[in-house]
Amino acid sequence: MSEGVTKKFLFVNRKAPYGSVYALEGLEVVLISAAFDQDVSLAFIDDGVYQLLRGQDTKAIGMKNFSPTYRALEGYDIEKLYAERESLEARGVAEGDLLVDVKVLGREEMAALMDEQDVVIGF
Amino acid sequence: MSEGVTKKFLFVNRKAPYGSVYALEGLEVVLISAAFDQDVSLAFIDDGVYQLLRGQDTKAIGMKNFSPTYRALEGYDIEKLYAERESLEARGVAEGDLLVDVKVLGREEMAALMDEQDVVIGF
Amino acid sequence: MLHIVNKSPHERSALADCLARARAGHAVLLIEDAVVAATRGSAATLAAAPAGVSLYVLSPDLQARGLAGQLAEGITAVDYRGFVDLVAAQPRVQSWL
Amino acid sequence: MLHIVNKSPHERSALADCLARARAGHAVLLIEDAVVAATRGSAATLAAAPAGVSLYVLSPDLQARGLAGQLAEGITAVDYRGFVDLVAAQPRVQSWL
Amino acid sequence: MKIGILVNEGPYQRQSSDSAWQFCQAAIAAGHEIQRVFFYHDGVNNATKLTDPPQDDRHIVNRWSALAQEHKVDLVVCVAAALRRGIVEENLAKGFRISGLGQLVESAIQADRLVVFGD
Amino acid sequence: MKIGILVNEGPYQRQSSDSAWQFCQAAIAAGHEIQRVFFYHDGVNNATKLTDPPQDDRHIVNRWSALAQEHKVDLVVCVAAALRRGIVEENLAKGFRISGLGQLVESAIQADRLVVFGD
Repeated sequence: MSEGVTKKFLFVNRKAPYGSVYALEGLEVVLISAAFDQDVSLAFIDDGVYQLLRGQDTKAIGMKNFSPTYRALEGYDIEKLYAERESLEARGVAEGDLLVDVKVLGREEMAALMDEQDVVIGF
Repeated sequence: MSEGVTKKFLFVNRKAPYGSVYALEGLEVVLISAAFDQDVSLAFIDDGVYQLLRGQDTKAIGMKNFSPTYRALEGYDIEKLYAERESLEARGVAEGDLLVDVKVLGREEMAALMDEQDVVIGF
Repeated sequence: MLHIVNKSPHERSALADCLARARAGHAVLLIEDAVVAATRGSAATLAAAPAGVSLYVLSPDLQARGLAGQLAEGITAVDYRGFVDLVAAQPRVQSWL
Repeated sequence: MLHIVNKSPHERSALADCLARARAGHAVLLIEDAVVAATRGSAATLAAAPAGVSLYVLSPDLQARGLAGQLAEGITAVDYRGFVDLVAAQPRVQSWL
Repeated sequence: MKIGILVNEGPYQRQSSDSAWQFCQAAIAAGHEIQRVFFYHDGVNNATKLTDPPQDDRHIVNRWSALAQEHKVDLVVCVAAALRRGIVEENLAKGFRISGLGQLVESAIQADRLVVFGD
Repeated sequence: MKIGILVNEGPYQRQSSDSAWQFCQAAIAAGHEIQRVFFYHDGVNNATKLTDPPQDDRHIVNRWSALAQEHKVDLVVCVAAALRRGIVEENLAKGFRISGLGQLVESAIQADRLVVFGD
């Protein structure tokens, strides 16, 4: 769309879901970015790892459960999902608790990933 | 105004000024409460102690400096201002840095003050 | 006093700030993003609660975040009706925003 | 990389979270309520900055809060023009919201 | 028991308004009276009738309006906060009224409890 | 240099919109181009023309409109976020236009830097 420019985009998710809209509206940007043929990655660090937990059930709070969308990302050719090991451990979250396949990176690898991007957008 | 009921109101200020509107709009509630003949106290704890620093100069950010209003509270018969010693110390703020006279309470005394109120509103 | 906290203890100081002023006989209710503090994996902050303080978590918010099975010991899960009952049972409410 | 942080280190983990991922050659700019982290009385969080990271604070925000005289050592105060220059000098920007 | 409510944040961005509404529903079901809901700070943004969320999402503004209609709950929007944020009679949703901050202090005096929802 | 801006919070409640505007002014004064300002999340609330702050306070909405007029800065409001929050053509201030999220991605592609202001 933009004269064939391809940039490396990293969307950094640092917030728990539902308490604020950032996780949901951040995901909407990610989906749109798929239409632009960019090199898109998603990072889940700090409280952002809570977005990926299995078994989210929002019926009793009357909000929409958008967590299945993370599984749908593959269909949009968004396949580079990374979670930070230190963030998972600090919250007692195991890789098996996550609803989608992610690559788990140590903090130093995550910092290196951030450092090689053209655009970093945090939600 | 309300059939002569007098309640003990405590307004708890926990946020730094200017980064959010809570300090300013909280002060607006305090001023209105003066018209209701209630027993009003203000507590400054955690980052709320930053609200009381002398020498605030907002020219370069284009926002209104509302800190002189704390000095005007006395004219509204709002005279019970308390700051928590532990909060001041953790931020390196001395009593002499404050723009208005406050009573400095230790954390345990502050907790006791909170515990004897009818209404506690935090900003 | 019923203390209400709605922020994750990993992101904000609100829960620690609240517990530092809570006293015996008080209740603390965790809602919204604060429910993560009630899980086994993130219970460190709540360990600072003074003796005699009762701890509650709002189960609809825990379920929404997929954490219903992770409830740490010593914390009582309540629904919105239980939230209302806590407000009625305690003489006043303080939200740690 | 220019890291931008706008939250008080007493209230939020944003600055600590940022410093944990900052690397040599990066710059960190404190704006809005984060400027309190640049003062002598609250400099503990910044002490964790890795070697080779440059530290900046937005002076208009420092002045607004009455903290212009409290700047800790090793932190450079800049105005909005300096903020713009930092954005231009670093290859990308990351805001720690 | 009479309960007053204070809502400090707008709809959708943060959960505060959702939590407050759920609390009101539960309180009424338990036989309590919601004496007033006062909307302050960004909370005034709950009162715009121009809101139009996706079909599969909750309609936060209409939900408040329905609460006012079904249970005669007094929904008050702070005039000073509303002017700062562009909420006026012109875009005010059904069941809300615009009034002064005194209504919040009065609510705290008249109600047995005041419960605050915000950020 | 071309700089894109993303604003995630509304006016008055948090400083984000103030900081973003000050940054834009300084960037233009330094000879850079503000390629676009995209308003997302509660940032869309910066675009309501119904805002009427106290006389002694800054008028955040008009300040953005003036930036658009004086420096031809493209102010884009996300349509999906705007519908959730009651920002529509009817109450849209001068200088803003409503469009899709693609405009944010495009801005990030076309600009040399993207600077985000939020909470």
